[in-house]
Amino acid sequence: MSAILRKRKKRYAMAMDMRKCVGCNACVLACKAENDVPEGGFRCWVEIEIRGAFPDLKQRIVSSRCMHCADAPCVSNCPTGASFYSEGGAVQVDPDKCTGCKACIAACPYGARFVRPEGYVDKCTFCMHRVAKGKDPACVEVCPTESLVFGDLGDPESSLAKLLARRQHETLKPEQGTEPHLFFLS
Amino acid sequence: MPEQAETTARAERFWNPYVAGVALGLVLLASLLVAAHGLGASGAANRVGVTALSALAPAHVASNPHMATLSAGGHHPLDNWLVFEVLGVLLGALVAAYSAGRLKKKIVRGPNISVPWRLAAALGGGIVMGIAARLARGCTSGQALSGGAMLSAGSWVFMLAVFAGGYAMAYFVRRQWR
Amino acid sequence: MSSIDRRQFIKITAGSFGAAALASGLVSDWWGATASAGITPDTDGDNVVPTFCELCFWKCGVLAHVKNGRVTKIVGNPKHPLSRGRLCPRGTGGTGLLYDPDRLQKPLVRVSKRGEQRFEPVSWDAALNRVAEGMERIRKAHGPEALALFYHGFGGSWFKRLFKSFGSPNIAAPSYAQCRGPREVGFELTYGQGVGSPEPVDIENTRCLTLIGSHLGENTHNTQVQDMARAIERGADLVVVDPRFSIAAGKAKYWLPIKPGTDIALLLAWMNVIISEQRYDADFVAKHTVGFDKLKAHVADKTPEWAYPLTGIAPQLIRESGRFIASQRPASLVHPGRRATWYGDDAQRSRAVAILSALLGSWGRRGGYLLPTSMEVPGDKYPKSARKPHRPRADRLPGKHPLAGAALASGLCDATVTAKPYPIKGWMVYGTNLMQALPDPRHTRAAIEKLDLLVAIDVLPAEIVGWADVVLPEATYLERTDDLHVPAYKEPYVALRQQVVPPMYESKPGWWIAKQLGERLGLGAQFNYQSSEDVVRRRAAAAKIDFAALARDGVVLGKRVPACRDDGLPAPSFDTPSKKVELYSDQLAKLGFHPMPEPSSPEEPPQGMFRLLTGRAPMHTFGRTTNNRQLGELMSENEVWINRAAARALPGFEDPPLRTGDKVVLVNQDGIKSTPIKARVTERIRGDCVYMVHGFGHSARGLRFARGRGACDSDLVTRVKVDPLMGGTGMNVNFVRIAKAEVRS
Amino acid sequence: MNEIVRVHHNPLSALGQPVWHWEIPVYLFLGGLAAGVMIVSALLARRFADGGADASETSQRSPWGRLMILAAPAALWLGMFALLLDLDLKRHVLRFYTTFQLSSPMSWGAWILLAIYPATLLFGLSQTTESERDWLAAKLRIGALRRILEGLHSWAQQRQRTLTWANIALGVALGAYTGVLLGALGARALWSSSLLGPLFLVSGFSTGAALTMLLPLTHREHALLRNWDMIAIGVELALLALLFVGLVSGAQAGQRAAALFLGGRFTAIFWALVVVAGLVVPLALESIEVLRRRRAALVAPVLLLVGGLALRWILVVAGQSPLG
Amino acid sequence: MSAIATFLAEHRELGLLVALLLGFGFGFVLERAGFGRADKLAAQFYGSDMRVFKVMFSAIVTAMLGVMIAHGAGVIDLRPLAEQTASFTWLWPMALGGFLLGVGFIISGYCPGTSVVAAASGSIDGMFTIGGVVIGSVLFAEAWPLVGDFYKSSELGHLFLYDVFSIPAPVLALLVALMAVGMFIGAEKLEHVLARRRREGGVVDDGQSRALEVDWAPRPRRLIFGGIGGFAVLGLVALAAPERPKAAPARLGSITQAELARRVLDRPWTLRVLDLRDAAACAKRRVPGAECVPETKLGALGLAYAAGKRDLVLVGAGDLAVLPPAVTRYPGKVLRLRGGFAGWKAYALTKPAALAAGADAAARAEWTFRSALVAAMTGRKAAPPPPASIKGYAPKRKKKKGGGC
Repeated sequence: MSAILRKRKKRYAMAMDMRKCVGCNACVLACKAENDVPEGGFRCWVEIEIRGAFPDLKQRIVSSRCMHCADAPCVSNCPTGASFYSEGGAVQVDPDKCTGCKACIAACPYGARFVRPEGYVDKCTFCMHRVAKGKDPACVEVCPTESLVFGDLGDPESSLAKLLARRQHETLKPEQGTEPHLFFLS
Repeated sequence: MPEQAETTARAERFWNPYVAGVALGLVLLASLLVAAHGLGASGAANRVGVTALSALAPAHVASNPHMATLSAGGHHPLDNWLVFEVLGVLLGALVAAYSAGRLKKKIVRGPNISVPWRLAAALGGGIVMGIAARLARGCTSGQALSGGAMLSAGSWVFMLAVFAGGYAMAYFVRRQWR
Repeated sequence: MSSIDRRQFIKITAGSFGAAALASGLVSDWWGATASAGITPDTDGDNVVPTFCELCFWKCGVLAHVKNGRVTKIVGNPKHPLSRGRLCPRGTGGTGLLYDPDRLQKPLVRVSKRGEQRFEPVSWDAALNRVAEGMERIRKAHGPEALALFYHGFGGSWFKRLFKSFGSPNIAAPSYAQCRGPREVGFELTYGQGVGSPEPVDIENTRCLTLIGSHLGENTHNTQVQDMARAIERGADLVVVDPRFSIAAGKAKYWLPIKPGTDIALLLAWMNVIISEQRYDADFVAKHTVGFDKLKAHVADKTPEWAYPLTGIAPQLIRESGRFIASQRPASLVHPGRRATWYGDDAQRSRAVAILSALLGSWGRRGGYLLPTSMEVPGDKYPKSARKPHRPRADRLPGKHPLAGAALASGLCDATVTAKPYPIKGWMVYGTNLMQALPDPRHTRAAIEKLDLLVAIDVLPAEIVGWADVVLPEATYLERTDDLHVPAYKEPYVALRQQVVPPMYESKPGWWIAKQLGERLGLGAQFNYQSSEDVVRRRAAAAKIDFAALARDGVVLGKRVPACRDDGLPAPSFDTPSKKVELYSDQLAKLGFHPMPEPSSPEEPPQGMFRLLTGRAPMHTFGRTTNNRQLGELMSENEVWINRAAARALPGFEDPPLRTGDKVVLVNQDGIKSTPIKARVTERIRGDCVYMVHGFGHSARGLRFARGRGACDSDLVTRVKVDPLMGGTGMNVNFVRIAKAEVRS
Repeated sequence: MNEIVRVHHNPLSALGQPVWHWEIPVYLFLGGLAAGVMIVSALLARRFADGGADASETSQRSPWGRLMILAAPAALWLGMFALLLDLDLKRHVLRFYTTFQLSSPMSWGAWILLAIYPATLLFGLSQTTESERDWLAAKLRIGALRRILEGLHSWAQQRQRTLTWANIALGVALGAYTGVLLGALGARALWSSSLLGPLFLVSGFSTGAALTMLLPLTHREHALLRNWDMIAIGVELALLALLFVGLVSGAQAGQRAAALFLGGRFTAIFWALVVVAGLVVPLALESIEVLRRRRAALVAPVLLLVGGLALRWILVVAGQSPLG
Repeated sequence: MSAIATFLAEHRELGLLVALLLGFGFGFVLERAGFGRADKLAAQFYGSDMRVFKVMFSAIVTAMLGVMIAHGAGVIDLRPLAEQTASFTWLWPMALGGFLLGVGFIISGYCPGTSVVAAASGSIDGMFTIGGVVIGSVLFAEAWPLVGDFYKSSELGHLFLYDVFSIPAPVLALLVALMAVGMFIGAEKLEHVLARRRREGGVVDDGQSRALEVDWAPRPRRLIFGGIGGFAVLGLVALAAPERPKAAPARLGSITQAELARRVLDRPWTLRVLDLRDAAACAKRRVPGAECVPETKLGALGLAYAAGKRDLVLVGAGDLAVLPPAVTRYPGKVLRLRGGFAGWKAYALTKPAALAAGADAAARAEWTFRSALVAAMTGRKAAPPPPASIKGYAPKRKKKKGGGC
């Protein structure tokens, strides 16, 4: 992993097990309830992709959210510094600095951001307010299939680090060079 | 000024009607063979009108069965063969007029009619033609020329009716032209 | 390009922005020097109340966060064995039900023709009096049996008490004849006991999970989904039999896209493979079953090749999947499914599942079927009413459906229409939208026309509420304390549903409504409680359960007892006539039915038509949740799935061809037309059937969100094939053709 | 055949949903126009300054040609107004100027925009005649203004050369920035090209020249502009070709983005409005003007302006639309 | 349609670009023909200048003859192209529409197409006419409730002059061309007479007639007339050319009993099976999913208008000797069942002969399939499976894969 990672003490990340997920959307609604996300906005979403032709089909289910990239184009394209890296490398938005110019939305290859009715841009915060209290993010907590695992990559003893060492995983759109920190286990 | 006169004379020089006709026929033939589509004009005007109206009153347009058919297939009313064709007509005529030295602001009118009356006649005639073209599913380009070349019975009826209408009305508006 | 927001525009052009910008940008933090703060919500409650969910009928434990008197969020109760702290989306969406702006707020009395949905609000007193008078009048004229109760949901217990005391045996839930009934009968016939809910299946420890007639994953019974994911994590494999590439099929080692209605042939072919290749559990078969030789002879010629023309599944796939299923026994679970009312041969089909499970020896084994027990909690004691029914239940005619183990809701509806065996003149409908729950709403309407009284007790103005004479608004599950839940589960427990917030509007809890009615009907003695809490406390005390702990945790766990032989459960006994697992059923033979399942061949769809299949989505429970705005945001309408090749060949859709998202209408074999529904053109389904999620296409005026979204499959189910054994209504026997949705003109 | 079931997504941020609407292409167009006007005006001024001070007919300037640069701040102001309309949190607009974000083209742009107003106004002032300054001061009825104008004028006149170069430099920066702004958004395959900067710069130059050509210029001014413009159109066509070659020969997403213009949704409108009507036909008309010595017609500049707006509009819409 | 037209129809966006280019040519020629000038156009109706008539008819004749030759050369099929490019005939709406259009033409001085040309060359009046046409069409749509019925009245479908007169199309085209030439000559005469009369009447020569004289240069006229004659003769030759035998399309084929049986079981929805035997026989026994459609009723199915995405399987009593004509217009694949229903009976409804000793695995599999099929189709019990050695079966275990980064 990147040099940035090694330098940081903490590096929050998430793993998502595509084998176990059934695409039920519990994560989506739990996130909305926990974070009081306004109607029409989603910090987290589910995509089901089917390939092939009847009856030879392949299915891939992804519960997705902000990838909290190490090299986040939303942060580098933000003209006011409203998008920033917070503790553990998580990407956050400061509503007080955001102008709603939407450059970050256009810059994000993952479609993780949206504009709240108040005018500022919103996105997944990795539930930092919960993490600060030692809890898992809401999506992780609710998931009936335990497909989501949150943790600190900087700590080699964390269950996340161990999981990633054990299981094959991929990131989305690696060609964008964003170093996403949401890993998909296959 | 003699130079001026020469320019005017040159500007009045058009192609021999038969040459122009054959050239026109070849363009039409190309259209029929290459695009399997006749040439037209009024359809584009209709679409422009509906687009303008739907910008003002979208619900009204959606509720009118005649207009709603224009956005069939999920395409914008202006995203259409005829519209692009007429855009081409505009550009082609522009280049032709400019290169022939005929591109200048003018109001073509007979000696006995004032400018406002000429413009009113142009607008009024246009309105009548707009209605007529919808009724006949096409105008002189789409119906008479393209349909005529395909020997469609309706197109020939239409063509004869156009000449009939023109000649019938000519007497009443003669002041405009002579 | 979108238009400019006019209001914004005016605001800006008014020139106010300059000042506002200065005020915000300059004053608060001119150079942006202060450290950035992200967005932090504040949804944790001041008060967290444990209870259990009612968005579906699985009854997961939840914790409701309450802040300033409002429920801010609902999360899973980590102590509850069914939720283990995790929830499906519906569980989280409970607040969407509580704060649904379309909730019934006041008692209503009908003011115009039935079904016109015109009501006027009245006082509780007036409404209750009116119901009690109506019931009395019917009792006097036709006897107490002329009143029927339809219920669904945990709060129905209070009304069952009311009807039993009133003297009517006609108490039915559509969850039997329209849902799980055939499964119960099939297993009862084979093992002497039904499956029940929650299903005692050890998905978590299974090595091979076979889903035939279940789309677990889309059907999100929380614990089962959790267990399935854990099984997958542990390396278990899935065999999925479904005409549709369901979510589970997407995870399966073998997907068998079966021709609808031919499951029995497949199950018999599997048995053929397992028996002829001697892959069955010979020990279990020898010790615990009867009729193995007959079964062996019965399936001898039912080879995978034989099944191929019937099921459309290649013999090699049947053989290989059958071998795989057997290879993992006894931890090889053939899931019994849940809803099983499809083709009218459903009890036999469930029996085939049961027999196959017996061959695998998975009964009472880890990774197979468990034999759980419940905690010992005595029922509530109340004086028995003097009124006893004089006539038997009206749901079936003598000699019909001899094996039905519970009242048939559809049967009561039939009896109301035909007045046979005796007239039914009054319905009380609690928490079930009969218009979507029973097949053929035209038939249900015909029954309603015969009624003198129809009382609906519900939370939302569903279709059936629109037909009622009196509507009693019930409090939601978050606003009431109900009876104790004491299920049989591998981890026995008692759970408490308790009030989280007081009832909103003028809604009242079911226990209160039942008590009020009981007192008005002279049954006050039977309602010997002040509130439901009295009942709960009484029962807890009788079972020596610490009520304070129950109220604090929402659940009290019992002692874990072995539920399978691997854990030390002694050899099972079977409550069948032979006291063994009946592979061959004398019982059935005597009643004139096939003693062993026989394949039935379903009717072919007529030219240009498709068989209509229905199922569930993870975010919804039938039509009960489709008006929930929160869940509606996840899924606001259903789609009809059509095979891509079949869609390309659809007559009437030559140009342009049908595409996903186009609106179509479905027209069934009887000419019934659905409301417009979006098409999903997909490779994920066979070309001879179409599929849609049940519960959409509401027409009730009061369901302002759900109304007109998607199409209602129940409208199209105008035919049923009734299971001759037990009266279940097989509903997948309807055919539809796809027509263009008319452009409004 | 892939089927993607995206149960729900942020309506604004799902790739394939437009984030930016009419405001942004209009802003980019007006920004490019301002840049073009700046460069064109500065180049013209330089041309005529070099031509010497003799009073021959060819060295005379039209007042419109001289003062055209003042259209740049006006266009920019309009463009920035459009940009402001696009902001969802308008009261935070000054946040652009409380920070400088090195990695954000938009932040660079915000500061460039700020520098353009004094540069263009001073340059414009330096081009005025005394009578024009008198007229302005009289019109505004501020006595002190006359002196300030004179002071600024002589200050600017002394630094004419510097100002000329400053306007050219700022014009190039602005014109390129309008393209780089999109080019930095690597998530959108169509935009993520380094050619967008030069393309928008050249197109901006062309539209700036076209706008100026609409005015009554002297014959020589017009001829100069027309000749420059023809070169610019040629370069623009070449850049467009390069852009597509780059996309087609690049990553898969780029190929799919290029396909939008090579048979896909935007093919007809792009080639018709931008290439044919907006570039080729004006080039043809300008060529006819040169070859046949026709009198200048206003049509070519109008078409160029339409084409310039269409270029930005279509690129902004297409860049945000779903691929393939 | 020609190959290129088919290609453009499939690539809509490219087709639009071609429209732009064709329009460019159209506009260019119209302008050069003088159709951007209201006075030139209106002159047609005062007899002083027959330019409109001459241009229009030479264009029509050129295109018409060109289409006939293309048809003769096999580039296109005349009727499908005609049906695609020309509208239906609605007699009275078209007659009235034409009349009104003529009225509007003489009032405004333009027709809708030429008004665009006029506007492009700077005529303000032309722009006003465009505006009028736009307004007029919207007015028509607004008046839809009033005019809708008339609009849809007297619909005669696709009607072409060669149908009306029952003359082969090329012959009619030749007649039209001859008539046009005759009318051209007449027009020339008329113009000459009128021009002379005007001069004699002392009308000031306004330059217009001078322009006319330029037009009257005889050389191009003769060339054109000669050209038209030549084209007409070519058209006749095309007519005389023998109809080229059309190769049987690849979409006509046949299917074996075994293939059909498997497809009926695996994916019946990709097939449409038509049983052409008489209704009674078909009703008794047929291939599963087959429709009983006696040959005489095939026309009623409208096969020519189907999407053609399903393969059409035809079942006769035996082998079908000739394909019914209604079927050949089906746009998709048409497969004849080899051996017809008699073959199906032998294959799927009759128990297969006992398996020969030492038959190989393929033969055994085929035998098993057939006996199962027969059992399924006839309701008979399936024959016991042939003895086969049971190989040990072990489930495939997934290989463990190493971790990633």
